[in-house]
Amino acid sequence: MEIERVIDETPTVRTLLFQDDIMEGALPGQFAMVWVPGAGELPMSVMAAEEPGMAAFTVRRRGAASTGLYDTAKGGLIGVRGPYGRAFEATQGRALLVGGGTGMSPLMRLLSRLGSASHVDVLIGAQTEKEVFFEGLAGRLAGDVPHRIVVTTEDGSYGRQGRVTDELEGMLDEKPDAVYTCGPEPMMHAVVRAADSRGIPVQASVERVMKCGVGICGSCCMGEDLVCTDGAVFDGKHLIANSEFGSVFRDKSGTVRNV
Amino acid sequence: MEIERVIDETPTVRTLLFQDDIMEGALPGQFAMVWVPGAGELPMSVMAAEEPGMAAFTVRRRGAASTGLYDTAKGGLIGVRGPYGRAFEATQGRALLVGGGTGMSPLMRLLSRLGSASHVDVLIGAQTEKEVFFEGLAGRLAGDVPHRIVVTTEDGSYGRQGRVTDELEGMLDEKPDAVYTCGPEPMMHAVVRAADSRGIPVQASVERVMKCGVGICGSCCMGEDLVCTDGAVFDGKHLIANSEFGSVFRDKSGTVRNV
Amino acid sequence: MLASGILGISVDVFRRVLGAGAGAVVTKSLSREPWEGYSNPTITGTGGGGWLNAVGLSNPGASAFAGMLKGQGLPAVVSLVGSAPAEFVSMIKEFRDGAAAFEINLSCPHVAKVGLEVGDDPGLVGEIVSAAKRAADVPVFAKVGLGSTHYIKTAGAAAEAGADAITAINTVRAMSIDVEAKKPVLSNGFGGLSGPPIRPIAVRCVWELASKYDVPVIGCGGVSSWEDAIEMMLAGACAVQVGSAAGGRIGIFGEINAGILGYMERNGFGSVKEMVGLART
Amino acid sequence: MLASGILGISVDVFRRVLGAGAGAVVTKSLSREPWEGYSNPTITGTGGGGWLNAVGLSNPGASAFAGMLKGQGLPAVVSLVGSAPAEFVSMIKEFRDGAAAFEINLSCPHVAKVGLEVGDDPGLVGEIVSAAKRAADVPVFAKVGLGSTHYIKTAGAAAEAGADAITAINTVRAMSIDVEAKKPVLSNGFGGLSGPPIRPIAVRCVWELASKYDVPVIGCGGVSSWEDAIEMMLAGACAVQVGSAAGGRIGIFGEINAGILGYMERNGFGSVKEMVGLART
Ligand SMILES: Cc1cc2nc3c(=O)[nH]c(=O)nc-3n(C[C@H](O)[C@H](O)[C@H](O)COP(=O)(O)OP(=O)(O)OC[C@H]3O[C@@H](n4cnc5c(N)ncnc54)[C@H](O)[C@@H]3O)c2cc1C
Ligand SMILES: Cc1cc2nc3c(=O)[nH]c(=O)nc-3n(C[C@H](O)[C@H](O)[C@H](O)COP(=O)(O)OP(=O)(O)OC[C@H]3O[C@@H](n4cnc5c(N)ncnc54)[C@H](O)[C@@H]3O)c2cc1C
Ligand SMILES: Cc1cc2nc3c(=O)[nH]c(=O)nc-3n(C[C@H](O)[C@H](O)[C@H](O)COP(=O)(O)O)c2cc1C
Ligand SMILES: Cc1cc2nc3c(=O)[nH]c(=O)nc-3n(C[C@H](O)[C@H](O)[C@H](O)COP(=O)(O)O)c2cc1C
Ligand code: FES
Ligand code: FES
Repeated sequence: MEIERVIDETPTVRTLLFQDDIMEGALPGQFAMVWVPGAGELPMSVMAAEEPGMAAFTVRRRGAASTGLYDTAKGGLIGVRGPYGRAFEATQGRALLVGGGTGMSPLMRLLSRLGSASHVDVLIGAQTEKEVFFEGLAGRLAGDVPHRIVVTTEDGSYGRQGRVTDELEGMLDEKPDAVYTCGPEPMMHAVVRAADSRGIPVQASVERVMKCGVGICGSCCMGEDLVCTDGAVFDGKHLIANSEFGSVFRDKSGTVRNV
Repeated sequence: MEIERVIDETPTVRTLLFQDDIMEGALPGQFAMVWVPGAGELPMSVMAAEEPGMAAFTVRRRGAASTGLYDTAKGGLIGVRGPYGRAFEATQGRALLVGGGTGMSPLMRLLSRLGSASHVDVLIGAQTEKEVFFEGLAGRLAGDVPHRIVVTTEDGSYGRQGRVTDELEGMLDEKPDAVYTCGPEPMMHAVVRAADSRGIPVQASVERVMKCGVGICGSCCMGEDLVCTDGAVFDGKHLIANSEFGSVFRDKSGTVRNV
Repeated sequence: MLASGILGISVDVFRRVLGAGAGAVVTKSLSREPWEGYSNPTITGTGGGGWLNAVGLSNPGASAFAGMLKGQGLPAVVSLVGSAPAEFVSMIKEFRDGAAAFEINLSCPHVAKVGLEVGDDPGLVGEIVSAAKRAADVPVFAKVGLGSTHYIKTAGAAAEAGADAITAINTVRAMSIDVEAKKPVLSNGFGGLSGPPIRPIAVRCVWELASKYDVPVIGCGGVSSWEDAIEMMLAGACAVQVGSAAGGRIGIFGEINAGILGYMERNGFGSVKEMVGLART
Repeated sequence: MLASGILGISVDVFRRVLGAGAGAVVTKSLSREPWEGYSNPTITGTGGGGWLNAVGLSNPGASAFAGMLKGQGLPAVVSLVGSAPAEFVSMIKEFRDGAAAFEINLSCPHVAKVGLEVGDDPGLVGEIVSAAKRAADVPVFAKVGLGSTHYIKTAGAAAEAGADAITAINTVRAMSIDVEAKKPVLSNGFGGLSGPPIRPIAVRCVWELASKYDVPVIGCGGVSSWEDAIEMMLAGACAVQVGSAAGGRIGIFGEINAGILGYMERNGFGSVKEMVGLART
């Protein structure tokens, strides 16, 4: 796959756009295994592209693979397999999307498919102003659907000061019909518990170490679930019943670690 | 595949019927590779069955494999792969079918699909009365189509005395629109030449040693043709241009032998 | 039986696999220390249901795993890798109360100094299996594959040293190159081929082993349906492991069980034993 | 290049294959006397485009074939099987004027005393290749496969004895059993696995050979598209043979040629040489 356009979102986050029918058809929340020759392979949520026929990934540079992908310029080649996993189920009515960091990426794709929602709230969390992205895009993707976009930064340099969870209660009071979340696991854990305790259906896209992406290697296990095939999107009730969610994950060796 | 019914045609020829959708769908002239566990595997033209949903093979016992198949009783198991090869192209109008021995089998299947012909002549050759078969069946398969069935025996014990080729000239004088033949190669050679020299389209189903049936092994070559994939049914003009037709074949080792 | 390295690092997942109908599970091959394994890509498809992997024996280490299995009473076969008899002995000792059997991995085709490189040295194989047998109070299996020493010799050495069963086969050393990237797909270059493509090779190995030695053979390689499982048994396997085919399809164990039962009924077999090696008679 | 044993017994068919775009053809492996081979079934499908065959090296014998090729000027590589150096020498002598090269089959996995059983004896391989080199006035290739002796050793012995190229690989010894008949499908029981399932194994062998020896490697095994052919070249093959995939699809040679040309253009390669072994750099 050839990268056709690169967008700098923040100093550490880029969106890479490319033409591919298969990825363009991915459902929101599905992911792909993205190979950066020489650098590695990693799971990436399929991101929305504004251009028809295009798909995208939004990547933050962290380790070798993500940095390799981040550094892939226009014209660069990547290998993509998938899409894999379960997607968000888009429900009707009023929707609340809560995302942190690159976890916004599947939510953006979901937003681009929420045309029949009655109202959409998007809650975006970041550490600081420079790391805020997708605010403008969220507005464009929401299009005609009545929407509100709220940004929080931990240092208060942009939007409201604090964490997304601080804003959450108020927005849940407005009784959304469905909550969708993706981001750091402690954040998702809080969102899932808060929504579920009020009886509001919630879905979260979970992250684990992935090697195969297709349910062979077991590296992505979370309790008895395999995040790659049973998820990455899970229903909130299911997650609450899974004692490993929000608590432990397995590193690359399979050693159990705290989230 | 389980054999459901066995018909003794002559002291050395039997028809084995079985239920199989794939073989039931074989076109007339196509063949299958039939495995008789323990005895061998051999190419067999798919034969017509009067029972709906059934297909059949008609086998003369000769060597190990054909005798193994011949000896397979009701309830016996055979393995079948295929159908393979090109089929007879059924043309409109007046048809002449010329067969010898088990070469009648693909012609019978063809006859069962000639419902739109205006007239069908069937010319059956055998050595002696006891070896005549399919005469009654040919009549039944022709059904409403006006038809004539002529049998020749070399010893004159049944039908007209002589070889099929002796009757051929007279029947070609009646200007059939198409001639179809299957049987011993010298007979087919004569039929093809006679029909072609009068400008009558003729198709023949050729026999060669077959191991794979799918164009891999080359054992069935006749000139540059592979009988398994380019045939077994060939157009007469093509056969006349092939210097090996009617002249030489390769035995199991690939050694060239006279037909 | 679930093959080693497939879904094999968590007790919760084992329970799910057992619930789906597997008679036993084999753990990911464990080493004395935790191993990260190779970096991604570690797995790639090769067509026809085949997979090429070089996970690099990533595992949390024997101690951590022993802790997980302890007292759970699971029918878990603990797979072990190492280079010397003492390593195996020390790992085996960690598993008092937790292992139903041990499987010595003599055949991983893509990690240096362990697996195949051990299997390729029949003398060492004999020492390891003897030592493991002495240390273990449960059965010890030896898992062989196609290496630079003929697997028949490796299996022979293991059998002579007292192995209770031979598992055959592991993945087959192989490689895929991406023509656009012009590089091997796996980060390690070489990997092991598994899935339906290797089934006919595995069936042949099971047949050859069962014909040659008296020790029970556990068939592994490309089994993805009940017919494949029966094929292994007819060749001589008294038990069958399913690896790649369980990927994304944990229900396969139940399907295979049901298929085998139906087959046995149709063919009048009273027990699995009657089928083992039947095609060789 | 058409691989040995595929469509390989008639000059007319060779012409057709060459006309379809093959650069050369390899004959069926020939023995001193004609061989009938095994009785049918000799070939069976194994899924995923794989084939298992035990044709049993049926062939009309070297003399008969030499007569057919004589003076035809075809780019025909004559494949030979035998058990002793003298046999190969006497066969090679029959082919004055008719062979563009010889390929010594050291790797047929299903016939006793020839093929793999010879390849498993590196000493004998050395003798045969030396003798063949002395007798032949055209290049001599040695074809290796996965046997009980590691193919790297066999290839090494052939290279040392002066082989002009190594062809890798032959079919892989394997078996299929029919669960209803409860018997191996092939009359010979064992056969050789070919087609896409073995491609990753063949690519690995080409890579390993090209990395280890200086002698040119001819890639063979599972090539069924231009991508597969390029993959072989990137691994280190300077020529590629197509076997099973040519079955029923002789036009594949033209398709592969066109695909390679397009690829070279897109990637700016001026000659095939630039691609050979590129993935290893
Ligand atoms: C389904 C799914 C979708 C994803 N979508 C995106 C996306 O759209 N954009 C994006 O930028 N990233 C996404 N990720 C995360 C991404 O795949 C990588 O894990 C991340 O980029 C780090 O990979 P790396 O190989 O570069 O770094 P590594 O060298 O593997 O790690 C760098 C750091 O991140 C930590 N880390 C890596 N993986 C995990 C994990 N699973 N859980 C906890 N910590 C971890 C490491 O411990 C280390 O501190 C997704 C992950 C999953 C499972
Ligand atoms: C496309 C095709 C369709 C066929 N359909 C039928 C059919 O419907 N019914 C039927 O009974 N047979 C049919 N045959 C012939 C059949 O496949 C076998 O060749 C025949 O039954 C003998 O096989 P065997 O293995 O029993 O005997 P073998 O032991 O192989 O041979 C017995 C005798 O037959 C001779 N023979 C075998 N094959 C050939 C050959 N190809 N050309 C010349 N001589 C040969 C042998 O030389 C030997 O004398 C067909 C063949 C082909 C290629
Ligand atoms: C991703 C993956 C990881 C594997 N890890 C191991 C391992 O740790 N130890 C081992 O003995 N075999 C391992 N294997 C090999 C399998 O246990 C099995 O022998 C092989 O895959 C063939 O079986 P299959 O075709 O059913 O998958 C692994 C296979 C795969 C695909
Ligand atoms: C039917 C058949 C017959 C073969 N006969 C020979 C042979 O006589 N000599 C030989 O060296 N290889 C023989 N081979 C092996 C092929 O030449 C080739 O090495 C193998 O099939 C792998 O290539 P492929 O996957 O492209 O078929 C034969 C293969 C098949 C399928
Ligand atoms: S990533 Fe391999 S099982 Fe989920
Ligand atoms: S029978 Fe094998 S090519 Fe025709």
